[in-house]
Amino acid sequence: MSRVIMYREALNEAIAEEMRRDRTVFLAGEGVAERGGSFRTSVGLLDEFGPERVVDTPISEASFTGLGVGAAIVGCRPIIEILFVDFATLIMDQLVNQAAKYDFMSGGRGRVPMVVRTQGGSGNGLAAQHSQSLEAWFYHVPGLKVVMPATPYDAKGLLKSAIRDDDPVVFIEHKLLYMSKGEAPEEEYTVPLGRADVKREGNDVTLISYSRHTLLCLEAARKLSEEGIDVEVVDLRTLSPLDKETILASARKTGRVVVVHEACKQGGVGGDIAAMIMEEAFDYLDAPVVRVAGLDTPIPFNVTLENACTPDIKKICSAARLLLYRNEVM
Amino acid sequence: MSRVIMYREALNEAIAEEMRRDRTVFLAGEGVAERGGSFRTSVGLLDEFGPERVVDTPISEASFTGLGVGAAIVGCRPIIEILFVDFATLIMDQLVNQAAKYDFMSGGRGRVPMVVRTQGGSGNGLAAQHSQSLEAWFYHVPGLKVVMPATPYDAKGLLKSAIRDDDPVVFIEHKLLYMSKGEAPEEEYTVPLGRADVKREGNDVTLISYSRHTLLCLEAARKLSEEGIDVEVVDLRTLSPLDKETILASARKTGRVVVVHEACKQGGVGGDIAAMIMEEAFDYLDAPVVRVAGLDTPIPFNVTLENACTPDIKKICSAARLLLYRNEVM
Amino acid sequence: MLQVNVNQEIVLSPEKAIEMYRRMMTIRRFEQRSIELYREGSIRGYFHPYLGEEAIAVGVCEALRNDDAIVSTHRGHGHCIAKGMDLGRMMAELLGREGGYCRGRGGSMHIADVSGGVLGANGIVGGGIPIAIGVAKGFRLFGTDRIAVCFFSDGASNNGVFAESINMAAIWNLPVLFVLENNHYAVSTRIDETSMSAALADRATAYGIQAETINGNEVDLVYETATRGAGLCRKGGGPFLMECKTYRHGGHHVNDPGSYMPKDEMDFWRGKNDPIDRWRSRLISSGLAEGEDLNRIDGEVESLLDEAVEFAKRSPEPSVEEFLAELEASRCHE
Amino acid sequence: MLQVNVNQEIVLSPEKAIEMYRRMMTIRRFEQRSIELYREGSIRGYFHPYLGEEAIAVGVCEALRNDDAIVSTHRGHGHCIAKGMDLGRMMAELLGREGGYCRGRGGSMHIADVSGGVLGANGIVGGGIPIAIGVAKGFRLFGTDRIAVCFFSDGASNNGVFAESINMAAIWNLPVLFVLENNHYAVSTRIDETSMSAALADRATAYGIQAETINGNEVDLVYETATRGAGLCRKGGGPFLMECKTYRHGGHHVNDPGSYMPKDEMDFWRGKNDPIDRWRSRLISSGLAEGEDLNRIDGEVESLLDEAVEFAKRSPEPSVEEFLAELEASRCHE
Ligand SMILES: Cc1ncc(C[n+]2csc(CCOP(=O)(O)OP(=O)(O)O)c2C)c(N)n1
Ligand SMILES: Cc1ncc(C[n+]2csc(CCOP(=O)(O)OP(=O)(O)O)c2C)c(N)n1
Ligand SMILES: [Mg+2]
Ligand SMILES: [Mg+2]
Repeated sequence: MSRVIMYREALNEAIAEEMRRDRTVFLAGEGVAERGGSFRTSVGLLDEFGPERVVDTPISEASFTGLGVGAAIVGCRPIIEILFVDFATLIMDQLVNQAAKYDFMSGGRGRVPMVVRTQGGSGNGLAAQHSQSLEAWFYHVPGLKVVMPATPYDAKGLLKSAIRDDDPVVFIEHKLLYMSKGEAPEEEYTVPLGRADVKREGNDVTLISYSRHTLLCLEAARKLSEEGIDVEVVDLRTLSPLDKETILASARKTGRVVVVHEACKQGGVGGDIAAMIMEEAFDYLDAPVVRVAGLDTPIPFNVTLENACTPDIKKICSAARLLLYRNEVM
Repeated sequence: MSRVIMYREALNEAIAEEMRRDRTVFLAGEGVAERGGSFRTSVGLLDEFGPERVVDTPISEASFTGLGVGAAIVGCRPIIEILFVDFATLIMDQLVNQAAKYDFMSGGRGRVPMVVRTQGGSGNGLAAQHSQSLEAWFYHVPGLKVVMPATPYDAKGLLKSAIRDDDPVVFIEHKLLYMSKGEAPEEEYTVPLGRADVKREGNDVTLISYSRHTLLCLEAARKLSEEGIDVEVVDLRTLSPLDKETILASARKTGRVVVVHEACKQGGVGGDIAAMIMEEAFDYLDAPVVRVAGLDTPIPFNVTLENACTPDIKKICSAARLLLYRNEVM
Repeated sequence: MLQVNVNQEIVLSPEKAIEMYRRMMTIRRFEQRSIELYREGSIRGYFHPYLGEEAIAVGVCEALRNDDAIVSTHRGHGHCIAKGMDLGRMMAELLGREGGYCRGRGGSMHIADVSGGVLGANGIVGGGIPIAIGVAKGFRLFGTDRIAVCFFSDGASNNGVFAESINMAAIWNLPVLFVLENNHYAVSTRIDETSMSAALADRATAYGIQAETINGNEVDLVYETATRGAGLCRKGGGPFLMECKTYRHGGHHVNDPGSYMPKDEMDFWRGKNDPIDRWRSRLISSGLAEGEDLNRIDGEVESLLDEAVEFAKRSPEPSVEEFLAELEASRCHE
Repeated sequence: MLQVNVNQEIVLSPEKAIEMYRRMMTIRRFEQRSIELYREGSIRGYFHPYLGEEAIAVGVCEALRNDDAIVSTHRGHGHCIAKGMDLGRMMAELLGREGGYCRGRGGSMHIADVSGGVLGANGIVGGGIPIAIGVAKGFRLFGTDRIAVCFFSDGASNNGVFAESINMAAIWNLPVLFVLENNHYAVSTRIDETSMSAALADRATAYGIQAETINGNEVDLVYETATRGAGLCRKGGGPFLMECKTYRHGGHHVNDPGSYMPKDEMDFWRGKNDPIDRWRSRLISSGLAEGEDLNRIDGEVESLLDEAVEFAKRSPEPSVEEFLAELEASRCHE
């Protein structure tokens, strides 16, 4: 039985279900317990699971992430909530030097099955220190998995998989998606990590994205279809490990690819994906793989400026059109 | 008058000269004063400039970086030394949320003329937490400049420019280069930030690199020239701002580009550069731009495994040959 | 002559006493009027009111010299006003306008007046603490006797940078006046849930810093303590930490009803211990002012705020073209 | 019956007393022999000897249960041996061999025996402290009375994670025994240059943790204190911090001559206050052992080390092919 739920409800259900299923799962973060989470993703959990498993922390991000690492090493499955991905700046040692490398450094004899749940993106007037998209950092770190769901269905299924996964997973939600709605079955399900989802099939051009911009790509695809352009939309869902097969299959099919994300263009994952496609499918490309990405700037407070920083549907459509036009005149 | 000096001497001279020139310059870090720096880059400075300007810090990386930010805001030019780039994990808030964004957030009314000097790379058996190459993180942050010199000449000239620059600069040295030697004039000189250096001209294929791997590319070029392959080597020197003009000019000339770096391939700057070339010079490319980069793994302790992680001359040569071969059969 | 109630050597002139009232009232009304603008949709993003804590910013900043500098927090409007920032340009910043202190780029959480010695609010809890010690370091390096003031609240004292920074301030004897605004809450989390001891000042003492705890809602006491602390710092005897007990007059931000805050606690702090009411009565009872004088000041404050809102609303929106051009320019190498 | 010298309730059995001697000597000789291997080029990278600090690891670990866990530092070999790790597999790890605890991937700074409760050395100063509180959290969540031990040194106590972590351990009453090995130096920087107070334990007290400072070179005293501390933690009365004053018998790492360490200080700690000599005399004077018995033990230790070196040297180098294959496998989605 499917029903429509909000993204934040999907996350809440995923946590609650996994906590019921496995008593080693616990949640720690600022305001996750009594307040039910700043984005209401942990409402009700304190009542059901008690304060040992739903823990309000001091503002000590570095160390309560380390708390997660230690608990994971001895067999727990902690979910550590970092309120904004911008504050991940404070936990990089524990995440990158400790969690991500523990398995490797111990010769495969230790594991860190921890999830760091956090939230990013712009669009709410929260300015430069509360609006970043920093997934490229985690993507560059061997030993970390990186998940960025776009829909309630994926959010729930992926979070459940992330909690069950034996590696540290950085799970990044988007602040503008919490109230978005979508279908999700009542029944238990999971979505595997590491698999992209072709959210729309098409033959002319591929749009590759993740998180909120998947939804913009789908809208762009609808718009372009009115112009007779047949767009395929690949939602990566998991950035690392990257589902190269799905990406390459689509690139080979359409020969024209736009990679879309909100994060700054310079050093964003878009470049990496574009380069990978070029390396693996150069002869199939009818046009360069192009990136539609965030401007290389801190996010401004003012709404008009803020909106100018992030790719919108118009920019996505223009890029797709340009690739096709370019091909026509060549 | 030119003479031969070591990379670490070049750095030492740059700091000393700038400290003489400008009394707002100071150096702070672990063991920089009494010990003269773990890599002997600050030998003699304490004696000449005293403890207010050459400061041994506690192991409080986050906060002594913040000390640099605050001092810079009120007009100093602090040089903050982070012993290993691996410990930059501890300073990301001060570097990324504070230093990098201050100019922007204040509407251009505040500046942070700070240099964070640090050191990275593998090759000394220092294992997973002392061997990383994390420049891609800084490269992704608007507001930061990123410098990675390969030679004593560039090291000195770029560090002097970095100190004089009004933006925060992350200056990353390579642990295997400190004892390397090269020519540098006795006279005062600087090397401007943001300009790549064509360290060898050639027509068949371009190798783009930075830091230690520039030297490997030059060796590879010599080797390939014996096979009749005419290689151009572009040393980026500054990663951000990226000198796109020089890169693109070379790419358009040779039509074949290999980007080489030690950092992990996934999410490394190589992908970004490759994508940029594709976007801007697709029609000039006779082959895909390929990356020769570090394996996507934490660095192992064992020497054989460690060496297997980093691109060597052989891998660079093979990539170049492949691009040419590929073209011939096409 | 009104004298402050602790130290007989520090005298509070009548002018200063009245000025402190005016400043506190300005902060109070600035926040209340901005909240109205927030509710009507003219201000967006996070807005953390300084309501109820006015005596701290004012008492501290009145004890400073003009060329001293302060480092502020996400709850920073009060600090800005106390340090003398212009209300119109502040309001314009909250509205995201080009005429704002940060040209609309910063907003409430990043408002700054660098040349005026307000070195920035901060969106990162604790983020300003290390910056403050750097400011002090810079002031000393320049051979001045300027000091740095570091505002932060109880929640921030749980962050590692607090311990690291007070330790460095202590070992290097840096001229930093640490002002811990203990309002008992970090969002909805009470400080007694995240600290074993109610006396956060003890944390500073352990690192070798002189520290005192006072009622932060008594502006004269704040002023007196800050005067001593600042004097110490200025003479090379610092750093100094003052923990000021206080309370938010509402939730964490404008959209937080603060329903987790016990009613009796709130009543106490909004009632008997309200910093402005206290000071008003004190001024009157000590004969320094009549109720009418103070009412007149209230009126003047209101007019200034009318002007500020007017200025802000008239200030143009930043231009996207200019923004993009500046971005382009900043990416160019020199 | 030999009794420890502080608390009359904790009795140290003769067997344990002798065993502590053996362990300390094993650490001493392990380090010395590894340093030889380092000097001959068989060991590479950073090597931070535990020489001079043996009494701390041994005194603490003897007070633990087998199922307790420890979190170690960059100077970790002593902790590993005291917790019972196999010398051969340790040595093989230092040589980067496949038969090492971490299959040659980790080396000295990352040596670990997860199933044996040694949850890792650490290349990041302070990096293990938050991990330790997580281990304790996990133990409690599982409903066990196992405890976590957190080793770290003076330099680490200047890092923010120390303050954050002891605060969380305190407020959640986590079963963590913090063992501060105050060897007075962080590389070449003396702790009195980076801390106002010689008593680092006070920092813990300020956060509400019970703490004591002892001479860390008296193994019985360490044992007694750790026994009390561990007992407290185990009964839900923890956390507990013990600051053990000690000294490195040389530079920071093998290649550091330590010329900045004053000769008289070094002489004192290497001479009169050497933990092994002290304990040796104590055992003999109290009649628990004859010199000969101890010499025999020394001989046994030596043989074990011969075997360990032998084992390590015979252990194969890791295979690059396997390494690459594992890497490939780890990048695959499930
Ligand atoms: C490092 C960091 N963690 C979390 C937050 C989210 N946050 C914003 S304000 C706040 C509470 C701060 O409490 P406190 O320091 O007591 O300041 P107050 O709000 O009481 O003035 C939190 C948790 C943040 N901005 N930065
Ligand atoms: C975060 C961090 N900063 C700096 C270093 C470099 N470093 C390695 S050991 C050391 C000194 C550590 O001193 P202490 O904590 O007292 O430990 P000890 O060496 O005395 O055992 C330093 C600075 C590091 N490894 N990690
Ligand atoms: Mg507070
Ligand atoms: Mg030490």
